[in-house]
Amino acid sequence: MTVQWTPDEMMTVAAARLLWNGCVCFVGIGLPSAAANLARLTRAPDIVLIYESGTLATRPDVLPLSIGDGELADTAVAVIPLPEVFAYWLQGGRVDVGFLGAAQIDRYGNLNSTVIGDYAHPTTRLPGSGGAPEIAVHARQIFIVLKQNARAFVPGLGFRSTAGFLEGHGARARSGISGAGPQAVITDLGVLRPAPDTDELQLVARFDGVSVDDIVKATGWPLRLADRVDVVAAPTEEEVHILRDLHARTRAAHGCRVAVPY
Amino acid sequence: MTVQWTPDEMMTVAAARLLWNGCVCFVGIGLPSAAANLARLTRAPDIVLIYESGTLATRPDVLPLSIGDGELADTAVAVIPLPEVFAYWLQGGRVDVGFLGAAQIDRYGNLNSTVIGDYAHPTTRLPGSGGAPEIAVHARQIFIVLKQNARAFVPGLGFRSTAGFLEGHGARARSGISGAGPQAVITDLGVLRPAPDTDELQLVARFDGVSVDDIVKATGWPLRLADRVDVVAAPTEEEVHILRDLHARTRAAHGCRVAVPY
Amino acid sequence: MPLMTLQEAIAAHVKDGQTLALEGFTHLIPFAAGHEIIRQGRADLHLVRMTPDIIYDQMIGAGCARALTFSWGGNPGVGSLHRLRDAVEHEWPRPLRIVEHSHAGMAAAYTAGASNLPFGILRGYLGTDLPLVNPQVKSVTCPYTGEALATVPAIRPDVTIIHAQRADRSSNVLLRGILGVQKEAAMAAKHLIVTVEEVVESLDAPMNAVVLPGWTVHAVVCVPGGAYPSYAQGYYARDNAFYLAWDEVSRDRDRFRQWIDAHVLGVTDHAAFLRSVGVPSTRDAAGPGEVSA
Amino acid sequence: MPLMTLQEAIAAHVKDGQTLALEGFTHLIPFAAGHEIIRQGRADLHLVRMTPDIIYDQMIGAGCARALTFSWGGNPGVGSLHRLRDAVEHEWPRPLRIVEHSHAGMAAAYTAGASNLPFGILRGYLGTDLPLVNPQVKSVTCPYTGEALATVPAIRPDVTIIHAQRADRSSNVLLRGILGVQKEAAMAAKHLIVTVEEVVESLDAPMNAVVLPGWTVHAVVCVPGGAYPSYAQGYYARDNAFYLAWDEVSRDRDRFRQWIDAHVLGVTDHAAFLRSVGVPSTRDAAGPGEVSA
Repeated sequence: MTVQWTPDEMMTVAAARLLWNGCVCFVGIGLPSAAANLARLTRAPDIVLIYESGTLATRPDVLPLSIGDGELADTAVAVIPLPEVFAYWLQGGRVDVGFLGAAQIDRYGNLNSTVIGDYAHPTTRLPGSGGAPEIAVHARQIFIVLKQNARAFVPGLGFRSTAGFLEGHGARARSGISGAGPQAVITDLGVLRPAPDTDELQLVARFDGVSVDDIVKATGWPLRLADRVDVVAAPTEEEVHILRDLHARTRAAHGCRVAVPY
Repeated sequence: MTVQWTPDEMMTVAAARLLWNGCVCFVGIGLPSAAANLARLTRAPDIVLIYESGTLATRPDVLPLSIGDGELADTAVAVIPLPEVFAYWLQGGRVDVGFLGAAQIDRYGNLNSTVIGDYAHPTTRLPGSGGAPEIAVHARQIFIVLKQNARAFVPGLGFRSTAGFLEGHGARARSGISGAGPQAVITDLGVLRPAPDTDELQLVARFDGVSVDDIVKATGWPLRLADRVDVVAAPTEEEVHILRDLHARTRAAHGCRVAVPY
Repeated sequence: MPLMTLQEAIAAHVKDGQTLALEGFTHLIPFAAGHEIIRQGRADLHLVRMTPDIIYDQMIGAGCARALTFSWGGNPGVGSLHRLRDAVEHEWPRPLRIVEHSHAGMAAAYTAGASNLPFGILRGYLGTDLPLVNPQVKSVTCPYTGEALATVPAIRPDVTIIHAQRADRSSNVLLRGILGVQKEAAMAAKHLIVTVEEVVESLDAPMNAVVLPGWTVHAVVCVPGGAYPSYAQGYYARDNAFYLAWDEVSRDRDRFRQWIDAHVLGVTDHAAFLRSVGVPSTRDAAGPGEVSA
Repeated sequence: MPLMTLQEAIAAHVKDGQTLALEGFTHLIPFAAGHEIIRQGRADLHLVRMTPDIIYDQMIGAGCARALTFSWGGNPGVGSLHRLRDAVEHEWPRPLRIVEHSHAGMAAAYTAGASNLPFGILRGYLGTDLPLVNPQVKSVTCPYTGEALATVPAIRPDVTIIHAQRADRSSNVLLRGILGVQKEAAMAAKHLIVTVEEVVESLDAPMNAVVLPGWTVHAVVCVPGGAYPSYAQGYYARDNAFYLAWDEVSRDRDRFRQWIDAHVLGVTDHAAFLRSVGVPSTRDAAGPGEVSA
């Protein structure tokens, strides 16, 4: 039996499936957070979620809208100062997976979340890199979630906010950066992984109903295909059900009017 | 009306009198701790006591025997990690007075608490310097309490554990060390302070019943006298009463048999 | 006893041209203090904050700032900070110099400031272009291993302002929940202003709670709701609807000016601000039992 | 689930020749673990600890150690550690290399270790002879101000052992009271063993309590009274009489050996040790209400 699903749901489910039980995951807000919590509520009940706001091993009942929602603190094993998160936990080498988003990505998994155009006189000033530059180097590997289109998947970045494989062909490993870097990019069309020799991202899987050609056209560089391009298994009924429940709980919780004791 | 008092009591009272209300005092264990708490219970109710164990603004009812007694935690405004004590509070420049003891002192207020004899093959291995090297440089000034005799007040130190005025004659100020250094040495015979020009410790006051000659003989270098050597006012009835009460409470508390839930 | 009104505290401690940090990582953002700074017309400030959030969007749009040191400048969960973008992209209402770090770099810089060290070290900025646009990012060589490590200069604000849950009558301040870099920003500052939800006789802080002792605090101001539209753990939740609505308000310069005129410049204090934007008061609506921590 | 017996934990994780830190600043000193290391005859250890205290006096006197990194080596409130002195002054029972720091230097070194940095920096050791006898103390030049700052190499123990009040069934560990450098020593270690007073279903930790999450802990061992004769806040007080009595016991090599034979080597576990030195159990003496936190 199959269920209907949206590309966003497929993307979240595909990202969630990359996580495993017991994995220590440093979670960005938005889709990474949805995916990590879906993993926790399905295949990986003992996954350890760390948010950069200092909430360790948190188990939110509803998704946070900000990286520092009270829900994260209420359900965490420990709530610690932010400098310790970055120094003791991330730089300390205790994170298995960093889960990132970005505005732009290049073929080597480098990310831009800083500016479009000249840095001093940008066309578009983006929010900036936040925790990502160090997540990308200290986590043992990183996963990236990003909707796929030619504006986001670009042949060259105007600004490199966060290191992927740098210029590829082993450049990252030679630079002394410790973590293994981007091992998967999950888009709303499919999944890319780095080629072992060149570090170049290549298509390894597509979502059901999406053609390889669609994906190539949504990529700003000539996208290479893996020897075999799989079809990602459709979301199960359980996955879709739990994800929609999570989003429904989240909407209900965030729709409450806030009253203040003043 | 006068009360009987011991040299130890006089020493404690004289040291306590150097502290003022609101003063932030980094307290060493033993006599400094007794003096600082006597000050708190008499002239300086709002004195802020910091122990290096991480207890800030503590108000122990009984004197701690160790630097980390539970009594210090129970009565503190904050109990913080030890690295923060040294980084944020001491090095951060938030301490007015550091209150130290030592095994040996020289004429420039330098201290030895490390070894007697050769470092590699010592005659006597002392406990070491602990927090003192940084207390002595970061506190705005330091007070030293030390029983006066020729074994402790020596012409030269075999090992300098803690900086006083180094070689004197402005050497400390020229070295870039920030705090003003040892501004008073309180012994069981009297009080020494540095001469403004040479930084050499000189006798500025003696206890009642102690002659200047006694003090000179108890000093391992030719002790200079200030232009005027005062007599320290005898302990008041209140001072002696409160100090003895404090010691009595301390003895009673520490005499309890410890039982363990095993 | 440094308990005073917010007007008095800002007037006494915040001066034009200063380096100023209002901290709070999503949680406990000192909105009331930021608004008072706008009302008092402070200018030429160098604002420092890891995540500028709406409060700095408002201060930048109102013309208070000449420079911004930061590491992530978005509207959390929503998108852009349009006033920040307008200042960077179009120099409106005035040019804004930016000093851009990563979160880890900002955390190290505040920690160094709190520790009275001239710089902090981290394994950071590797493979990024940030050092190309921020010359503050340099390096040192480890004297033991020969490795190069990134350095950031210490952040030492002239004034840090934070919001917290409670202070007692001795100005001891209790923070609980998500802590961000507030402790470090507070310790790094030359002057520290704390707004609190309430002043109590006794903090009743658990052992090892985050308490800033009174003698580090230059002013304590009781401002109930002072973190709204962010939140105060145990007092009120984040108003996500306000954050969403800000996206619309802040897109347009005129609409932004009208908003500031009506809700910040046009009111006298934070309670009036809360009323003006229609925030329900639990004190009006509910029995006393409902206002609980 | 790394819950195991103390014998198992020491046998599995502590090896001859390792660098080993048993931390606890006067409070929560892991005596039971130290005794088990003596019982298992570990040798050639490089012991690290800010304040060696009686537990390292015993381990050094029993011949476990080849080196000691420390910053204050006395019997707190009493005087000397005679076994430490005998090792340094007379190489008995074997030579002991010492690496001597100040407290601030040790704190910076552990913090660097916890942060995966190769060194820590401090304004320290100024005007002292310590750098003359400890070549580990070096310096770096600030890339912004040109100032020289002292450096210490990171401490990264092979194994850190701490004692704490409680763990839950997921190995999350709660520490409360005086914290020393335990958090940093725990995070700096390659392997972490924690002995606890009790294992509970839920930690019931207050917000912002010091909790070491379970996945950082390699072994949790339930050892009631495991910090005796030091103390565990909320469980039992420090036995000052034991510290005073140790001065006499430890002065003489033969008397020390007899004591170790009788009370450490001659017993099987910590409960037997406590009985052998005559520590009253609150479980024997009192109703259940008296054993409270």
